[in-house]
Amino acid sequence: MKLISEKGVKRLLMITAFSAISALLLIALFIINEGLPFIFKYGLKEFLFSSDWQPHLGKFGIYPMIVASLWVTLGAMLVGAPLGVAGALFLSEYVPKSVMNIIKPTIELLAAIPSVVYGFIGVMVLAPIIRDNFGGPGLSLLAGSIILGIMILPTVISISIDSILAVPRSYREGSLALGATTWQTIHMVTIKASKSGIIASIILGMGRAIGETMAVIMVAGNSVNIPHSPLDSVRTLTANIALEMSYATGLHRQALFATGVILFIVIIILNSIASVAIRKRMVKK
Amino acid sequence: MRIHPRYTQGGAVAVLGGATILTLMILVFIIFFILEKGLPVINLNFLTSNPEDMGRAGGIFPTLIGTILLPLLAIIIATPLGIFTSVYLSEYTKETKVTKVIRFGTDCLAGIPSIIFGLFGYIFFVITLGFGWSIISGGLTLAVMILPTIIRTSEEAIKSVPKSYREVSFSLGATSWQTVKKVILPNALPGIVTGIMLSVGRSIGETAAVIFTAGSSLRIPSSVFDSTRTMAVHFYILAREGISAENAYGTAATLIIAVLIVNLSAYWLMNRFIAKRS
Amino acid sequence: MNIKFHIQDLNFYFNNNKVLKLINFEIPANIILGIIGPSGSGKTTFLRALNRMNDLESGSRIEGQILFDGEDIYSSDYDVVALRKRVGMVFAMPVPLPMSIYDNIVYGPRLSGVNDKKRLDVLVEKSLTAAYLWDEVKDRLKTSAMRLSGGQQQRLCLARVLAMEPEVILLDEPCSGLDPISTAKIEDALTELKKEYTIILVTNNTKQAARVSDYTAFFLMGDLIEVGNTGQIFTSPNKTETNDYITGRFG
Amino acid sequence: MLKRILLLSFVFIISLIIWNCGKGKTSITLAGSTAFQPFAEKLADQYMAIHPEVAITVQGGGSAVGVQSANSGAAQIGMADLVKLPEEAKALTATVVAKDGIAIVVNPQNKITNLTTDQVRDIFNGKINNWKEVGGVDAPITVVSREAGSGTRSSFEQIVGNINLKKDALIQDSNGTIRETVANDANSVGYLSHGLINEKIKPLKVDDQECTTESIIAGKYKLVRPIFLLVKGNLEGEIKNFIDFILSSEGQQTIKSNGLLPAK
Repeated sequence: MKLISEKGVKRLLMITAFSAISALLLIALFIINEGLPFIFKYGLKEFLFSSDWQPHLGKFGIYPMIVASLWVTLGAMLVGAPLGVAGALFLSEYVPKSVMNIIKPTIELLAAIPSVVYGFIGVMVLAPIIRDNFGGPGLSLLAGSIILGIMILPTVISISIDSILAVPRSYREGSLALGATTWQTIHMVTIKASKSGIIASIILGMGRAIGETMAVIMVAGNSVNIPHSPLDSVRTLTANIALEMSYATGLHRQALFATGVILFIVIIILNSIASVAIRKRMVKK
Repeated sequence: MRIHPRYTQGGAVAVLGGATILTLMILVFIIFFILEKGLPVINLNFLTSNPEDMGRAGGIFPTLIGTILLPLLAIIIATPLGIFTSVYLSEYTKETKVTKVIRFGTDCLAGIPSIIFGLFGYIFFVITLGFGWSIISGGLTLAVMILPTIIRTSEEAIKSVPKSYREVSFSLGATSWQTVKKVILPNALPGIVTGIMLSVGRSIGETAAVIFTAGSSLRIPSSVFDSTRTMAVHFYILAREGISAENAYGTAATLIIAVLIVNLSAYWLMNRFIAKRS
Repeated sequence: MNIKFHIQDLNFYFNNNKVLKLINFEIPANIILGIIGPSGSGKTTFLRALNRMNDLESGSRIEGQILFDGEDIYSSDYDVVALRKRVGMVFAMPVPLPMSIYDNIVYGPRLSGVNDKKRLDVLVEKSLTAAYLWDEVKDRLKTSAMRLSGGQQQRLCLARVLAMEPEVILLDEPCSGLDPISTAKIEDALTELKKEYTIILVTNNTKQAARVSDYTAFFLMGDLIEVGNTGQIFTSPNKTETNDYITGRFG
Repeated sequence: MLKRILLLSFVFIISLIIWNCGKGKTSITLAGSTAFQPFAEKLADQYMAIHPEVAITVQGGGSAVGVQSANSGAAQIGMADLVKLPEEAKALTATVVAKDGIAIVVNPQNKITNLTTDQVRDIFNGKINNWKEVGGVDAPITVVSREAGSGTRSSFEQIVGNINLKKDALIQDSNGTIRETVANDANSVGYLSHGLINEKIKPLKVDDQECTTESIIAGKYKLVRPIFLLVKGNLEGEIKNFIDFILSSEGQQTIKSNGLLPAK
């Protein structure tokens, strides 16, 4: 009756696990293989710390883009994470299940809207609002952060809702029975019990924010500038890759892949900081 | 000074509710923005005829097919891979440095821009493996792209299944796989479905990775080795090359209506499944 | 008398903390063995060692031997799954799986490949009856087990174990969360069941051990202080610690 | 449940692979420039209507992909709107099949109608920063340009000459997004393919020459860039026939009536 033995299942699962992971590794290797030679040729210091990006003159400095990437990601997290987690808490604690069964799929719909559509909304609606009220060109760090913040909402909200709903009812009842208000219960019990899922949602959301290209290209303005205010136009590392890849050949193309390598390192650093920082805050609570 | 719990309660409800309302308003605005521009062009003819005159006239029929096939293929490949991986990581191995590194690596890859996945797919599937611009190249590339999301969400869902269920199942003489199949996966289903829906969304909305791997041919594919164009790519080309804003938004509106139907029915099916079980 | 378990020089560690120290004794078949002792005395760990549930905890390690019908259950080629089918377990908190009452009961048999509807029906009735639950639930077998009351849930868990037709039943403080009536029902069931099964009952309630068990073992700080006839343990214990515990001087 | 899902997906994949039917046509794949892609699709439709035995597939991906895929054989014909073909394209046979006029555009609210080449250069270099310096209202100029490497930008910079784009210029990477940006910002100036001018933006005269098809063909308007088709080896067989068709009066008429300029 049994087709595969228990040991066989384990081996099979191990193979799938490692094939999935090696597919992901392959991508990492691919980027490094295409980009690393350029860094050696051009010099890491010059590449990282020069502010001069003029591919036609053979000048490839990505410092402003690193700074911009960090700011835009931080901005997006400031917009998306609190809104998303708050929304998830409210929806799962205060809203009846039947309503949530409609709202949650609808929020996940936002994940399927092509990022180009977000880009157009940014250019046509958000940028003019920023320009008319705050000045500057409108297409800016601020616009990029807001659009990205909105784009990560479905990821943050959906995954958080799941982990909040997975908190056993007895925890909540225990807290409420001790005379805690709903908010105190959320604050002291629910968040703590579901923190692993909330962290995962924020980190996946951050991944989406760093990795998003099309929408950022359209709304952030793409000047290779170290931003001095949120109203300045900026170019992120991802934008740089997607923006120029379609015409890039030779050294220029390699430089774009090298941008990918640096991006990868930035992601690693950001992920480490994020997981440590979030975990610390959560633990304090 | 200590604030009375009743006030913090009220304040918290106001803040959380406010954030939720703001989020929902943004959501509604985006949907209305697209529908308002797109609905006027949608009719039966638009859905069932081929694009004409560079996409300025005619419909979007071939892109409907691409939009169904590509994400479906990606999901079919990535879902078992992702779920099995997370099952392996959470049920079959002890928490070690290796699993931590794997998890961290997965998180990092979730942040790789889709264009990189596209270029990778282009060089690996399209050129090296010789699949050409095709549904299969695109599906495989998208599958790799959504893997991190599926792995992480499934893992979180599996983690949230109470430990006592596992103990009971084992104590009743279940093997690990029987426990996974009968207790863990069914109870982790809501979380897994969330991951799948987010991934479906991501692969339906994706452009860069698709253009480089599945191509953007408007012909109706006759095999998985043929190229295809998804609605997102169609929107991308029409809107970015400034060909036809009307048809671009018509495509986007069709897309969100289709996705909404898919999402709602997936959740309806899931809830029915859960209700039937208990 | 037929011996079910031989425990020989058993040491048990969690992450290098020794939680069981050099345990030696034998458990005969078809009796109820009560295990008593204060919290943290290692009695639950001992119980879970008997069907290798401790394997699920990371950092657990064992020295010595546990022989079940003469076979070392910790030898590397021993079939754990088969062991757990022969040695069933009821946990302290009732944990019905989120499925119907019927599906909960047939969970074990189905795993062993029993799919015949008629046989399963018979099993369900038999085990629910043995657990004194049949009359209360016979009309709603297809409803969710989560909707039962705590006492009913625990009896369901017992019935679920019985449906596997094991040889030994391990119970880990099965009545800790139950009212006196539910407790009495479970105790009645146990007394009835010892004809066919070997029952090992961990309990915090010394009176319960006195009421239902034939033999009683007293654990303290990971040591097996004393084991013997229930009557003898409760009336004339050999060790002062035992006496102190059952008279309520500590614990 | 799980088994059923797995089985279903397996069946689905197999049927997808078997589904392959009715091939055996000569097939040509074009890939590259997104700007030329819609034109290529239309030309391919027309060609296939006359030659049903040929199947033409058109892919985008950008000019760099055009060069690479013509080299690697992933496509038989690469499309590129580069002004100067890169090293990698040296081994390819390049044919100019169309030209594209580049219009300098502003928001319709802007009163300016004409700029000199020097003014255009100074604006994009950041020497002129306010519209009043060229006769407009007192408002800062927002410069919008294409990305480095873009065919439109290279030709724009080459033809205007001595451009060293100012650092805070906004960058957009397609005609459509440039048009949208300029349409939504009253103080902006950008440039794009002249075929895409509509009522939301206003083209400027350069050195008093209007940017119209006629004036470009007459050689009066200077901002023009070529569009290449790239083929590995010599032109022959169906590939040659198709390119010949594009260069025929019928093909060139299609190109002209949809907003590009004929090759000659």
